[in-house]
Amino acid sequence: MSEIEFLEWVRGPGFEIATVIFIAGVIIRLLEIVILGRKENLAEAKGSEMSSGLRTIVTRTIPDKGAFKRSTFTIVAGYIFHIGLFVTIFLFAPHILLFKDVIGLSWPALPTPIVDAFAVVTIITLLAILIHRMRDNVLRFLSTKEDYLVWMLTILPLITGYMAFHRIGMSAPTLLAIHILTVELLLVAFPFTKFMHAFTIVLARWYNGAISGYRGVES
Amino acid sequence: MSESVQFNIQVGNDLTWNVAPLLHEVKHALKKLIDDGKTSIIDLRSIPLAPGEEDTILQTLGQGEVHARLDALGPSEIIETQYSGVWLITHYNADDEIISRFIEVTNMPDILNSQKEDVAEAYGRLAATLENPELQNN
Amino acid sequence: MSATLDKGINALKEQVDSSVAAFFSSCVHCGMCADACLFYTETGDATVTPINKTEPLRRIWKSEYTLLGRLGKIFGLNKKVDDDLLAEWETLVYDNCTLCGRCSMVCPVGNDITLMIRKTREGMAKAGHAPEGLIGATKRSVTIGSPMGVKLPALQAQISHVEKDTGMKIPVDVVGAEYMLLLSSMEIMNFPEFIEAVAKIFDKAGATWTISSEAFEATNSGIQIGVSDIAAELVQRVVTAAEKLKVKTVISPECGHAYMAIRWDGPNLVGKPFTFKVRHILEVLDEFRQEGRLKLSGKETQKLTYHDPCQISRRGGVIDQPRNLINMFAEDFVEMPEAGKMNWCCGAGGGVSSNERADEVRLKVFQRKKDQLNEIKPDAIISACSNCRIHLEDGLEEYNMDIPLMSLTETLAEHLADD
Amino acid sequence: MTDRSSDKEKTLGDALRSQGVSRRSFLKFCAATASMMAISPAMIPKIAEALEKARKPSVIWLSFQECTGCTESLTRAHATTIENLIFDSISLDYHHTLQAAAGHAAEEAREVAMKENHGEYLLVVDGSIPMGDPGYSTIAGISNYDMLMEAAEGAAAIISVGTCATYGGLPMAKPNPTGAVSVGDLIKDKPIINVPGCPPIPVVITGVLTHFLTFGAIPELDHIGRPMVFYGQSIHDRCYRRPFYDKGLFAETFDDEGAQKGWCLYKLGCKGPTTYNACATTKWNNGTSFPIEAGHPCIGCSEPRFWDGGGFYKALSMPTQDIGKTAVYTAAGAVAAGVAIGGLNKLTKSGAAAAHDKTTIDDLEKE
Repeated sequence: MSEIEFLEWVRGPGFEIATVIFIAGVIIRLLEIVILGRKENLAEAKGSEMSSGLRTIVTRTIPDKGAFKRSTFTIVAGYIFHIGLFVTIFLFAPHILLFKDVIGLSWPALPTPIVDAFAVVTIITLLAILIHRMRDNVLRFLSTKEDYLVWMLTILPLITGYMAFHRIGMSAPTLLAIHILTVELLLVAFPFTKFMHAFTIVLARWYNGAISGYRGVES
Repeated sequence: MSESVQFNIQVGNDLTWNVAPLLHEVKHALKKLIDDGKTSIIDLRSIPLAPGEEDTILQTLGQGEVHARLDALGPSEIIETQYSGVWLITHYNADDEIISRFIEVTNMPDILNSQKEDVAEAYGRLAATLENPELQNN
Repeated sequence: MSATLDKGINALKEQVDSSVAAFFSSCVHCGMCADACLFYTETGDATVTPINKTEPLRRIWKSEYTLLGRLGKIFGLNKKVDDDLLAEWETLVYDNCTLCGRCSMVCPVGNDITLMIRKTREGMAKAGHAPEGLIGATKRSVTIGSPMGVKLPALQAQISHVEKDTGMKIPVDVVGAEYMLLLSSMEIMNFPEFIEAVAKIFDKAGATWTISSEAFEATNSGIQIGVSDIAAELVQRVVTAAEKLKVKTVISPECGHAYMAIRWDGPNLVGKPFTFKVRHILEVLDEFRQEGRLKLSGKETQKLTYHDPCQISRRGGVIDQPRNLINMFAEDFVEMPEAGKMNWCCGAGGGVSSNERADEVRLKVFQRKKDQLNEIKPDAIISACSNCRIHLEDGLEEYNMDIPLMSLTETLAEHLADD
Repeated sequence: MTDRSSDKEKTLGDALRSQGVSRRSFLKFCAATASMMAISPAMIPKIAEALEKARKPSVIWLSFQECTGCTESLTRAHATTIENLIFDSISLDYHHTLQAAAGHAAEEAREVAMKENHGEYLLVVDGSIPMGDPGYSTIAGISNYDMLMEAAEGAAAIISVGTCATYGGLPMAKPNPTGAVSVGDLIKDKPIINVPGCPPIPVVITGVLTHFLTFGAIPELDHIGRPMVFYGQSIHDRCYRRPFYDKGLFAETFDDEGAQKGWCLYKLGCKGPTTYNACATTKWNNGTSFPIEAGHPCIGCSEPRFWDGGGFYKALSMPTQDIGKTAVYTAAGAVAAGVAIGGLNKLTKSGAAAAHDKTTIDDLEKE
């Protein structure tokens, strides 16, 4: 297979396969969670599940002061790389074209050098996060193969994307094809790994907020 | 090929940022010519230039004292820029289209010299001409 | 009959619902729950990381309720839940967790980890992996009526002491009283002043109340050990008594988990809404305050602080009421760092205090409270949970600190205006 | 193309001199050649020396499934004096589009040239070879495959001209009705120089010939057989609009402000980033311009399968297939599957509830 054929494959059948697995996986995973349902709470309510649930979806984004002090690195690094991922994935002009093509929606892009800077910062942050994960007592203990796999699948598209943009090391079609392939690997792994938190975080925060809100507790 | 040099000028802004580095290279080449007598050639076609950038280079170099024109498989234009030792050589084809353009840093571009082979051939031709009986008769 | 692994596994299967599934799906192993847990901050032992405590439940969720887990089950690739695992997890789930709920507050993806640990206990207990101390307390609760083995005659003896001391009649089994007061064994045995305080306050407030001779125990070991069936049985006793006495409101006393058990879990355990209201004593007192039925005189001049019992504040939502009440008599009130919904647990809740095996770690993690107290150096600590109170006294003694503990209700009673 | 037998023995230098080309003109030619082939100007004397001594090689040109665009491109190069020189320096013994002879005479000329120059002639091929049915394309009743294999056998080297010959090109585009293949697909034992492009830049064709003449060997090739001097860098790398790409300034349509200001054409589907060719420096129509300069995105014509790249106006970051429908069907199927799996979960749970065995205090310890 020539590099252009490789590129055509990842842009064509490869992307289609990955998208199908991603969409099907995410929908099935969400349904298998939601359909389980919860028992109706029979205790006399002190607050609203819905409003507290919705509020918590937003408020949980801001860390508690004390928690911030104790988990500073995790929170700061987490913020940086999530924002970095958001910018590089959703605000880079070529990516917006992809979304436009697939879902029909389009929005303004950030200037390329800014996205480029975000990519560098994000890559560095993710490397720091890996080192932290391997050195921190709790994280080393908690980490499973999946955690390292997910880390890898997160940083690879960034690195390959950076290389493809700057055309480092290999021919341009190969770099681009590898970049797209790494994203497809991410998409395939997404529904079956902790990547799912991108979707289930809404459910989880809602449930937490609802459980607390019902009791009149701020969460 | 009028009095002033005509360049293939297109409107545009400097985009590749290759102009300044190239002119610096010319400066270094000139220094080499002074110090070691070493000549240099820069092929302007080998450097990516945006529309208009080549023009900027040529305007910076300007026009000096020498302006020669060849007629060899189409015209060629050889000018010494306002900086002595920096020559601009433009080859055209028979249709007056530019086929190559060089900046040469030298005391005298080789192509202006009469070539040994051509001189030898010229000698033969002149000799043959002089053997022409009509000439001898005069 | 016996506890078996199968029963435990089945119980874990029963415990998974959409919230649990969403929580497990969302965990990114960020480790922030460890930093929120005093068992980790005070021991540095990574295994006590809250989310790790839920591992048995996670395995069941994964293999029974997820797409990949179902496939893994077919090919036998899933991690098993067996007696070895449960035995290993027993100390994590029971000794090293007070169900204080701090982890649920900091989890960035919003996991109610405490709920998950509570649910994990259901499986642990049914598989026979609950601590001996808790099993004993649970047995006593069911057979005797109190985890500490307090029987009705003991209560009656305390009541007659109080009646003698105060000259007031303590209402027992009064049909049609507005309030029915529950008591924790700890209050009956160690702090009978509480009964006296309630009697005085309710008298001044002009509220009718009663104690049921059939269901006076507020604590619920079934909740702590994590057996809903038993917890339901214990709740049902209260429900029956309350319905029999036709009271409007059942009052949960100064005890953390009792409030959780009767107020929030109760109706769900017995499977139907209560016909009466359930309020914490502090809620009732604050209502009295609002209605002007609570008049005090004199102030406490010493520097006071309030220890938030986890199940009442963070998990129960009773945060402002104690402060409103304290402000009625305190001149110098200081909050502990992170007071209120983020307050640090004393280290003895969630059944830890009934589990002798956890005594050492319970006192070790008290350092967290000790540090907090050292920061504000109060002259006395007010609390609204006798379990917290006992443990705070224990801990302070352990660390050679001399700070007296006060019950909020009792202190209020002391300051009642004579009018 | 005339006077074949007498020309053969002469070197290129002799031939030029006999045509009255001065040494100065020859030097100019060498300088232009060096510039064209992107060879350092310092090499000009070496080129002059080599070309002096070069002998006219015999060239056989075979055209298969093609559109004659490649030959058109080449004859454009023919118009100028300098490039004429290169063609004067070869002996084009067979090119059925260009040669005057036809029918049996033409085929005879080919066979003679093949016999006389066995092992030395250059074989130039444009067009792809149909493998589905030989009848799709024949010359004088000979299938393209047979003619190629026969001609390749005695060739010193093969130059595949145009994307059809190099990578299959348009005939091989989906669904490839003729079963078209490239020269390289069929011939593995000869050096093949791929000069792709639809059509290839004329000076690239002549440049490759010149290189062969000058150095008597094939130039350095990239991993898909293309001469590095022309195909070593992508259009994107040499594009004067590159700084706009780097800044993120794109034309969104063909007539918007960005298009007028000459911004990057990436969003309009430019394949410059993945296309390796010399257009951006060599340019077309004797150095006038190239597609991007004219405001049109690169279509990637010098790359394999460029026809099947999902559309010329589809940006590189877009999937080549329209997956909208697939996505909708997938989602619908997944909802059904999700509901089914959710139902299974419900069953598991109700099964567990049914298996619930009321726990009493006697069940708290193992026996």
